[in-house]
Amino acid sequence: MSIDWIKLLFTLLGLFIVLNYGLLQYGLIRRITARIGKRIGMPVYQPYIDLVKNYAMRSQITHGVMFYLGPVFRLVGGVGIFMFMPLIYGSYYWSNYSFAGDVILIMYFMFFGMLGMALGASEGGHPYSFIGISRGLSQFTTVEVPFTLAVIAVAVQHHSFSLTEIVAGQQGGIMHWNIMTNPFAGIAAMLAFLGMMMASPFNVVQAPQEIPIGPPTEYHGTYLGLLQTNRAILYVSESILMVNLFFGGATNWVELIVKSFCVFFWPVFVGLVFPRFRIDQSIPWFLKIPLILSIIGIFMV
Amino acid sequence: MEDKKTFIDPDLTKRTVIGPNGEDITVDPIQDYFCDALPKKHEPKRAKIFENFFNWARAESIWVLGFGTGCGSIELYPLLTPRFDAYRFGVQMRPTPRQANLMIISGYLSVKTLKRAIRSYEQMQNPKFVMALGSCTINGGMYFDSYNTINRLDKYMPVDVYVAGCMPRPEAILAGFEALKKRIKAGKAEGANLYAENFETYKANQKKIIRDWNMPDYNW
Amino acid sequence: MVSPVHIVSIGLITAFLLGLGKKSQQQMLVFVLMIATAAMTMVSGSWLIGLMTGSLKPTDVFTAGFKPPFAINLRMTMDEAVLTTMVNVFGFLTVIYLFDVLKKAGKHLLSIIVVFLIGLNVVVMTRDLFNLFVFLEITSIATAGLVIIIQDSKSISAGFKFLMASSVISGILLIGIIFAYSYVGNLNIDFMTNLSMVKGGAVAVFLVMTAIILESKQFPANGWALDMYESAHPAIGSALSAVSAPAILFVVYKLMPMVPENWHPVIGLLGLITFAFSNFLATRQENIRRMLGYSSVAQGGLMLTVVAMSVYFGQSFWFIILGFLLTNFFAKAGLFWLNGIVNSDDQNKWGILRKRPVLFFLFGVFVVAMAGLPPFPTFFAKWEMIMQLAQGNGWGWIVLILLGSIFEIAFLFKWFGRVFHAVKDQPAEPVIPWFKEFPVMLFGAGILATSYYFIKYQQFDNLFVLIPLLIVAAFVVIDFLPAFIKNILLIAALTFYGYIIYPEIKGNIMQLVFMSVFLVGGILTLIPGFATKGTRAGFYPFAAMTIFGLIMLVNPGDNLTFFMGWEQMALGSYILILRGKKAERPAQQYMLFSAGGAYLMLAAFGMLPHFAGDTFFGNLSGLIPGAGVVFVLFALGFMLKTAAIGLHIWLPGAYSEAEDDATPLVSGVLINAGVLGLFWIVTSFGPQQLFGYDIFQLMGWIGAITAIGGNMLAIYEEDMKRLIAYSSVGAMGYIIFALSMDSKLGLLIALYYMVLHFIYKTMLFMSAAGVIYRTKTRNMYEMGGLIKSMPWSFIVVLIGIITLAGMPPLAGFAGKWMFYNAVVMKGWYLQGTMVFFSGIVAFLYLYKLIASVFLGQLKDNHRRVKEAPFVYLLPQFIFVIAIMVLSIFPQVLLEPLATIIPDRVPGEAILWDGRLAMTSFGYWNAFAVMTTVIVMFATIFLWLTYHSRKAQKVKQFNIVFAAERPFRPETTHVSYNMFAGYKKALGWLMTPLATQFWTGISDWSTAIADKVRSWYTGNGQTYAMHLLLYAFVLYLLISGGKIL
Amino acid sequence: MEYLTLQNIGLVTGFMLMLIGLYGALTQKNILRIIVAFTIFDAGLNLVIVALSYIKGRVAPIIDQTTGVTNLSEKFVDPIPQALVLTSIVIGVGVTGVMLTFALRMFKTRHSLDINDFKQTKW
Amino acid sequence: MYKNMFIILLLAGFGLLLGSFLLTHHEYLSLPQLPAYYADNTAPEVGAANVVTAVVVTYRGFDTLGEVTILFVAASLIAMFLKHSKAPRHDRHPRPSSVILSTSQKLLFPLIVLFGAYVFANGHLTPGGGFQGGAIIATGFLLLLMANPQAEFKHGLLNAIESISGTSYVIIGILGAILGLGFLDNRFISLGQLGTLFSAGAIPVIYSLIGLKVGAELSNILHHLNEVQNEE
Repeated sequence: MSIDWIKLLFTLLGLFIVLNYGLLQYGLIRRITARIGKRIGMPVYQPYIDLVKNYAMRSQITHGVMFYLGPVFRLVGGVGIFMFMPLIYGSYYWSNYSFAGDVILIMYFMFFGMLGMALGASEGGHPYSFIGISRGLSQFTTVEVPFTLAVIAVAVQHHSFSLTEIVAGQQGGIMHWNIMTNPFAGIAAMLAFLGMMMASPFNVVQAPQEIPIGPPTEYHGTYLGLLQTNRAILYVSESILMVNLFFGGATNWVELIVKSFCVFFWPVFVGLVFPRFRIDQSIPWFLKIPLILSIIGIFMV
Repeated sequence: MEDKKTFIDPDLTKRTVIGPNGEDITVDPIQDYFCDALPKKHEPKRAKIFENFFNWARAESIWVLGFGTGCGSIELYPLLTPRFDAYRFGVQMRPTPRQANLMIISGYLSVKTLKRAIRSYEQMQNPKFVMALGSCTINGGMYFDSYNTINRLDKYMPVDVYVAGCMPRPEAILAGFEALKKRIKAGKAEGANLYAENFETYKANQKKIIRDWNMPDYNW
Repeated sequence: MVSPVHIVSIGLITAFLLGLGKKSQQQMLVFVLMIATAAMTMVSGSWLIGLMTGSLKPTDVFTAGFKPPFAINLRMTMDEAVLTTMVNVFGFLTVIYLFDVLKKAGKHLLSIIVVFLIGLNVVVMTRDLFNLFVFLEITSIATAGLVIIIQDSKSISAGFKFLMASSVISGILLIGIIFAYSYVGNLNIDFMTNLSMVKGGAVAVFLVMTAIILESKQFPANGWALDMYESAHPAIGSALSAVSAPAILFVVYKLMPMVPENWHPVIGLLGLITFAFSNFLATRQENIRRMLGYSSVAQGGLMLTVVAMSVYFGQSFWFIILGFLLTNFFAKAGLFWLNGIVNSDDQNKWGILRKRPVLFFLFGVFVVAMAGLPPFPTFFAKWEMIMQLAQGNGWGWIVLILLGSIFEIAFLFKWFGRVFHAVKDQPAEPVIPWFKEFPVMLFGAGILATSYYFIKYQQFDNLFVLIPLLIVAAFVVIDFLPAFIKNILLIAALTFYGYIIYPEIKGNIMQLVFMSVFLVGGILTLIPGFATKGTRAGFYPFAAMTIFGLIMLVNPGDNLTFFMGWEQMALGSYILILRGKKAERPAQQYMLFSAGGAYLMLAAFGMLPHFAGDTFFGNLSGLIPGAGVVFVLFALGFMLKTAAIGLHIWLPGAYSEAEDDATPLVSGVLINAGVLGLFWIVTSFGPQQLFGYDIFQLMGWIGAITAIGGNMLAIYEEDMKRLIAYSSVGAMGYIIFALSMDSKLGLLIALYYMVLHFIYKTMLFMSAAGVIYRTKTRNMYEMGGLIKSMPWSFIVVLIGIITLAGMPPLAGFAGKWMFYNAVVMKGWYLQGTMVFFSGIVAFLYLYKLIASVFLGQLKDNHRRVKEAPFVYLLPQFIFVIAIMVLSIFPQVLLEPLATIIPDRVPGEAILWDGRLAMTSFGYWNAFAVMTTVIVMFATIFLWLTYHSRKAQKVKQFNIVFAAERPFRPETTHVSYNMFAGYKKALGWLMTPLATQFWTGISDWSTAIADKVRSWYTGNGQTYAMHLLLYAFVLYLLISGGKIL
Repeated sequence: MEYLTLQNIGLVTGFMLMLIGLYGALTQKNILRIIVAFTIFDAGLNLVIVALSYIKGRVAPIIDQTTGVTNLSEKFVDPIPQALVLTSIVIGVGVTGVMLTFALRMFKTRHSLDINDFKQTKW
Repeated sequence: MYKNMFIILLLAGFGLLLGSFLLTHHEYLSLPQLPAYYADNTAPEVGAANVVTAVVVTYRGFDTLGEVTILFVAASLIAMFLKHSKAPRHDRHPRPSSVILSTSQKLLFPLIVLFGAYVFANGHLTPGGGFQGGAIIATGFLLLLMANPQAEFKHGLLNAIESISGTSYVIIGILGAILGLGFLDNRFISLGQLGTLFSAGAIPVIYSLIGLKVGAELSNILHHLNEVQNEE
């Protein structure tokens, strides 16, 4: 297998775009959040500054090898999701490395980063890391169920696990989008998406004051920089995944960005409106409404 | 002093435990649990342009450790409200010292709190800045003769900015931020390095007033 | 040739002459008795040998020189020769065994013993009904005399009860004989065969038969016998059980020709009821002698059944009855004698035997032989019996036999386990006189020799059965060698075995795959054994037995080989588990469940010919009415081994309490036996229905629930090994689910997961073993931060859990990917989601496993812990390499595995396009994923390394702790009850229904046993009444309710 | 009246004795009485055996002047039950003796002859 | 009470079972084959005038051997059982037996023994035999014991008689097997004249031995029981 260097370049370019987009999007979201709170808020480019500052920290500490590797795992997870996902429908070069696997690969690659992060944070030995991780994992188990069911529903509908195929099946107008053709699965997936984003009301994992931001309590400097980079990429990637699955994909960058921004705004919006759930409240919640919706969705197909 | 008794922390005394194979294992908590390295001075980047850029980034992204020491901490909360909105200036609150750059000593510092403040300060990473609020941190203020509060903060840690007042209003704190930013951008805010360079002095000062010094010399 | 009648004359002369002896000559008298019994043995033995070699012909001895029916005649054929030899050999050994007792007792006791033997000899040989009665009476009175060797109040009252009972029985017998005489006009059994045809003659037959059946101590009219067993000297108990009972049963056999054909099943059923109930009651018994009594009675019942159905069994009759008879003879006698040696009825006192390895080994042999496990004769006899019964659709019978057998196993292994662990507080070196040890050893040798002949008789494929068994035997013999030599030898033996077996199975990929799993697994799991010091007595024979049992499963020539392998593996692994320090109860549970599963399979094997042709792996296709039941029985049997939910409660205990380095073998390797079985039945049966319901549906749900249940239970475990064990339950649920999809992809998943689970679970267990070896604890909350001292183990666990979780890029993802495709193709969304959910839930316990142990705070007492020994790490890294290879090139494994799946199975297979795997749904390129991930990882890692090159290494307490500092590692490490929130939310799923269910069953059976056994009031009068009642009820049964 | 033969009378008496004996053995609490009951049972049994040998109008099977030596099979009653009853009686004696001995020893151990007092072994 | 009722019912059922025999059984009109054979062939084959004796000692001699063994084992058991009770002997002085008893005992004892001997020696001729004779001898000993409960026997003699007679019995049986046609065959000694004392081959010998043995055994039993009583 010869390496397609041009494709690699395009992929890296896409990664760069997504990174910037992710940072800006985060800034914008923060800004919008501030405006909702009648504040002016930070500049849109603030995430860049934070990133630079974190990479520019002079001293660092390390708790051990796994602590060191945690952010690496995390970022590989984030970048991996991006790499294995087709971005623009119909474009060979913007389909990234999606030839390596289908949506199942993407779903499971999410765990990669999570696990690495969990292990890295644990090596720090901070009890709050443990607590945060145990909460995060607990919640995650139930978030994934409706999401997976929704994915399966979509896959069954299009008779494929391939994202390209799924997007292809949604072409031809808004009424062909899966959110319209299979609204139950779509809604279930969108609800699960809330949990995946770990935004309020499902952000008890990081509960900033109770267990100072949970898992990454000990992370700082470059580590934190990596995590921030990852966040930018991962959130956008997940949004793109949702776009591909339920919102007809995108045929060009503008469409992609608009759609993914809209999708990403959904958890932000919910997070601004609802207060935080405890872990033992969120788990049954996910196993009730989204699960039922997704089961209906799967049998609708 | 006649009543200078050494405080013995039961958690930090040497102890012997029995290992899995029945062998005796002596544990010296200070040695075994804590890193005993001393802080090092971190030189700025040689290339001025990088250093300036980084200093700009540091100045524009000030992450404040959410640690209220005295009555001044009540003045910190308004900073986050729509009225003062410190976010505009790139100021954010962080719950963990690892990620924070700026420590705000918000008012009087009792000896007990000083110990915690030192620990938190040492756990912050270089570069790190200290902003001290109110007269209490400058000269003791109304607690100048208290048996239990310190009078001058910069005997114990390098302070970048003092914000005077009792207490300073949020506007004053915002002004303090601006002053700090200027210092940082000018490359003058090298408190961390200062602390490392004069570590013995600081430590001696700290230990003089904190009698139950039950921690390593430097808290990594 | 010496006439058989001289057995009697020699004995009688001795008995009478003993009366002349003086007190001072007692020791000489004992020797006289010894010589006399030896002479009797020689007479009967020479007949046995003569008849066997054919140099002698079966003979009738005419007393007084008249032909029957005019005079009493004795017969000597093969049957009588066997039985009289048994009686006389036993008599001889009893005299030796009782040497010290007899030396002190008077000459009268000597006379009684010899008269007892004569009585039994004549009972066996005589062909005259009344003569039979006379000698039965002799035996009875002699028995009463023997019971009171120990003249305590217990034995005296037991003797009196026995006399009362035997008076009633002999009354019934005599009436019957007289009636018989009055109907046919003679007393010779051979001339009476038409008795039941004569009008009214049936009553006579009935009375005679009833008396004999009562004499053979059938439940529930056998309280007197039990009391006797309990109170008599063990040597006498053994005589009652080992020779008296067979003699009586032989009488039944002699009388069977008189009995109308339609009574046979009734009598047979009586025996079976005895078998089932006596064993049932024995489970409740604490007193060893009484327990042995129950067991003897039960064996008697079983033999009665066989004898009663001798016509039915036809040619197999001899095989079956000999199997039971000889085992009961050797083993029961041996156990009673051991009881005498231990000299206590308290199980805990039996720990003395642990000080004498040979005796303890024999004890184990006896117990196992009694329990009907291979390679002992009972096993084969039981198999044959079930097969024969199944041929005639005797399902009710089979149920009774299997129930009885499971109860038998319950109490025998409870006892064995107790003794195994009752080492403490025993005198250092028990004094056991040679004359007590000698008979036991002789009988031990006897049962082993018998087993050898039984196995030879079966004509197995030697490569698969005999050679392994000989290897096992060799390891028994060399058990005194140091552990590492034995380890080398066993590894060498396994390797060599693999070498010679390879050409045999080369062509069959399925066999190759399973064989390599079992052999390679066996070898690799043995490697950590090098770290053990000392001789490690008793480990290697059973490790070998387990591994070879597994190997027998792979290439069975016939059903019996498979079943034998299955039982052998169960036995071997039972011992391996039992060796754990606190493993007594878990091992008992394991044995019970194993046996339960095995018996279900046994029943299924019996049914097999009715539906599916003779062999197990026949390829059926299409729906066969009724085959569903067979399938379900098999599936249950195998699912017991794979611990499907509800049947899983044995697993955590067994796996966690086994010796740490034996656990990988017992779990990672052994559990695949169940998968093998399930795979076989799924492929060979195909979809079948039970009551019109698709079994695969059902199995799928079971699999899904198992997967979720196992993983859920694992989350809350604090014990490292239990956690991994529960994880096995989950993984097995996954496999069951995959199998039940019955599609090409599904079966492929199952096989792939089987291999993968074997790799990572063995690896994890070994790693755990290494950690436990160093830290000496299994509780995860007592560990923490071990990554610093055990980095290699950490890497292994990390790779293990990534594989387990199915995360790309490692090999586990292949399973997940195929799983989604298969589920979607099959359309089992709900079940699929449950399995998927379980997979996610796995993250929780995996995280707990790795984080609690290796990450977090290092505990004080583990500060000096070293890395696990090299011999632990070596196999682990071999597995790691295997996982890595599979991760990059999954087709190496997947393509051959796919060829195993028969074409019958519906569904599409994976298409391979170079390194790209495709189905109609999705695609996946492991190589590309792996490369991409490695490149990404390397890039980012270098980037980080560049940035953090100056990072200061800090220690465990250098954490931000809300401006405080941690106090103790113990209070800083979050591990105990880590998923409390999850418990709060989903804890209700964890209601231990299965445990409650099985505990309920156990409680109920205990309660019922208590109620039932209160039938034995201890009052001789009541016992006598039982006899009459039994006779009367039996009469009602046989006459169909008509009293007249 | 046809059933009222000597043999039947013997048989019925024997049966009755047996039943009485059994009743005694099953209901009496005193061990000695139980033993006595068993001897009654034995007696009944023996009576049955002897009764069976009876053939109306024949003589005891002893050859003497009155019987002559020929055609004996038409003159004698059945000799076999008589032989059997001898054995049976002797056995009865033996068993009774043994039981009595047991009773003696049992009395010594507990100073009681109540059968209910000898339930050390049960269940 | 209910228990008794139950037992009565049970026994009633059992009685009915036995009663069924009455219904199906008919009195013989002629002897069946086997007893007829005995009746006809005893005289020529065995040479005993008493057919029952012939059946007991020869045709069913093996049973008789068993009988002897039963008595033997019972006696052994009693001996073993009672000898073991080593309770301290109370020095009890029971009331001396009456004059009539002690006097008549002295008179009758030899006569009884003699009568017993007569009975067993003529077992092949008259209604009698070893067991009967032995029992009669034992009554003599019973009388002895009743008259003098404190009497000390010499066990040795009784034991010797018992052992030797028993052994001889078996040896005669073996001789029958060696010299005659089978074990316990009486015909290795000439049958003699029917109806005389020395007829019927070995039967009188055997019966005498049995008589001696039974007498000795029963006496032994009585004596053992008596000893125990003395201990009380």
